[in-house]
Order: sequence, then structure tokens, then C-alpha cells
Amino acid sequence: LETVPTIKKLRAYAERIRVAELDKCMSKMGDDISKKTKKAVDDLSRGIVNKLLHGPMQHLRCDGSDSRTLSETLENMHALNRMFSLET
Amino acid sequence: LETVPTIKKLRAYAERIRVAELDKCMSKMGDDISKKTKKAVDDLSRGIVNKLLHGPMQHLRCDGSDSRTLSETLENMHALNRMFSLET
Amino acid sequence: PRKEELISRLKNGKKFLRNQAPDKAQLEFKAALDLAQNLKEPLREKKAARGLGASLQRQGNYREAIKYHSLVLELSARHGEDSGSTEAYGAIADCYTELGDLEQAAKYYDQYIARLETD
Amino acid sequence: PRKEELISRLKNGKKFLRNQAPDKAQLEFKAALDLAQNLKEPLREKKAARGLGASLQRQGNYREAIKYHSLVLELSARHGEDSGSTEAYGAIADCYTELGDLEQAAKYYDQYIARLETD
Repeated sequence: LETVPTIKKLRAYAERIRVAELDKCMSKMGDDISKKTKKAVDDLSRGIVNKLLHGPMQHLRCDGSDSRTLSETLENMHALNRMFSLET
Repeated sequence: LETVPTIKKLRAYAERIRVAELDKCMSKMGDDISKKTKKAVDDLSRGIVNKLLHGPMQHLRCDGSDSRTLSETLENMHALNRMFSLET
Repeated sequence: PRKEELISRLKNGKKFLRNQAPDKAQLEFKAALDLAQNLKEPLREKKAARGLGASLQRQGNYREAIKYHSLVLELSARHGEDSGSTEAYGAIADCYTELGDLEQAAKYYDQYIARLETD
Repeated sequence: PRKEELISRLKNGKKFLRNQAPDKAQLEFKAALDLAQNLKEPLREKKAARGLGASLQRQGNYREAIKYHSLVLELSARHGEDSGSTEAYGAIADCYTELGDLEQAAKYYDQYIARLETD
């Protein structure tokens, strides 16, 4: 459960990047795009983020049934906190 | 330098996801899209991946001038190898 | 005309949410939700519920936000249309984290994580 | 007509690369590179160089691949147009990693990483 706040922060970190890049893309494409294109592009941005986050997120949620798993999960958390500057 | 192969594998991992999602997006949009739209969508996919990778990549390349930095860098590497299954 | 009002309410809500005015967004999405329910427009109903959840969450009203994010999940189940579910699980978990209920948060994050690899 | 040939060579090269035929892709990109140089089309020259680098890399010809990825960097510098540079630095580093020259790889990865946050 100690890793729960890290999951939240990592999600927020990735979402900020996704929205910023999506905005840039939409403004480059202009207003002359169809709803279908817009949906496809939104799905693309979510697809990339979700699939990239899947591994790290999964490794923040080991059930901790044995001690090795728990300590590894905490190491993963510390590494993610460092690499994405999540603790500030 | 021990982290160099991890950088290569992480890049390849992310690129596979990027290309797969981009293909899905392009096939959803069909053939009736302009070159400008195509470029914007390609930039979007690269922008998201690059910005998400920036933190982890940077933390694989500390110069190891003091031992704490080096051991942290190796911990980051081990965590990334686990979280993205990069060692298989 | 009521359908047009629904569409414009959703659009306004989205704009307010982007412009850091979640209180105004909340009003638009609430109106949109009522309209969508009356007009039986399940997809727009879901968008309104998601927007309402996000607006409440931004204002720190996590309990109410959970209600509307849960409505998104309910609508997905009822209509067999799964869009937005991954995000709803994540948002509910974020709210429980804010409320300090890490047990519940973990349950919803597990559902969220399980869906990250699907489309 | 030579411009059209250039465009179609690039397109074919891309298709072969996607279809796991890097040897065929190599021939198309080489022809495209020569045409682009003759026609003075720097942007297409860069695309051809990148494709040629990728084709050689896929075939395990890392030394030659480095040459063409480096040409991408050279063209970027010469024309003050930076597209593809991040990827070129990364690709050169990947090649050096394959060749076991981790020192050189690290140098190029540092350039690559420094560019990840820019557009």
C-alpha cells in the first residue's frame, strides 16, 4: 500500500505529458479535422501512455506475499520516484 | 557504461509500442489524411515517447563521479530491467 | 434543439475544465447529464458523467467525484461499451488516495492496471 | 519524372523496411539518396540517408549504418533543420552498442538523451 501514492503521481506525470503533446498536435492539425481523426489521435496518445506505463504500474502492485517481492516493489518505487522526480 | 545495453533495450521497447499504436491510428484514420496531419500524428507519438523516456534515460547516465550516484544508477537499471522485462 | 443544447453544454464544460474553472464546468456537465439522460444518449451521458467527476475532483470534492466516475463504469457495463473505463478506474483510485483510503485505492488501481494493455 | 522516381523509391524503401526486407529497402534508399543529391532535395536526401542507415542496421551492417545515420546529422547541421537528429543520435549509439564499443555508444546516447525533451 505504500506504493499507492506513487501510482497516482506517475499517472499524473504521464497525463501532463500526454495532454501537452496532444494539444500541440491538435493545433498543428488545425480545425479541419474530422471527429474520427480526433478520436483516433486521442486513442493513440492514450494507447502509447497506457502501454508504456503498464510494466512500471504492475511492478508497483506486487501483492507482497513474500519478502523478496515486497522489497523489490519498494526498490521499483524508489527508482520511479527518482527517475520521474515524483517526490517534490 | 554497464547501463548502455539497458538504454538500447528500453529504446527498442518503447519504439515497438510507438509503431504499433501509430499503425493502429493510421488505419483508423484511413487514406484520406493530409501529409500535414500525418506529420503531426508522427510527431505526437515521438513527443510522448521521448518525454516519457527522458527521466529514466537520464537516470541511466549519471557519470558515476561518486559512489552513491553509481549505485543509484545501477539500482535504476535493475528496476527498469524488471519493470520492462528487458533482460529476456 | 435539446440535442444541440446537450452538445454545447458538453463543449462548454470541456472548455471550462481546460481553463481551470471547474466550478463552471460542473454546472455545464450537470446540465448535460440531465439532458443526455432524458434524450437517452448513453455515449454523451457517459461523457457528461466523466466531466462531472473530473470537475468535482478538481475542486477537492472527492466523495462526489467517485459517484460520477462510478456512473461511467455503470454505463459502460449497461451498454456493453467500454470506452473510458480504464480512465474511470484510475480516477476513482486517485480520489480514494486523496481521501487516505489506500486499501480502496489499491483495489481500483489493480483494475486500472489490468486494463492498461487492452485498448 | 526524376522527382517522381525519388518519391516512389522512398515509398518503396519504407514498405520493404516494414515488410522485413531490409536488403531490398537498401537498394531503394540508395537510389533515392543519389537522386535526392542530384536534384538538391535536402529533406528527401535526409529521409533516404535515414532509411539507408536503418536498412543496413537491420542487416547487421553496423559500421556502414553509422555512416548514413551520421550523414543525417551532417545534413541537419548543413541546412539548419533539426528533424530526425534525436533519432539519428539514438540509432548511432545503438550501432556502437552492437559493435561492443560502449564508450562511443555512451557519448551518442548522451546527445540523444539531451534532445529527448526538445521537439
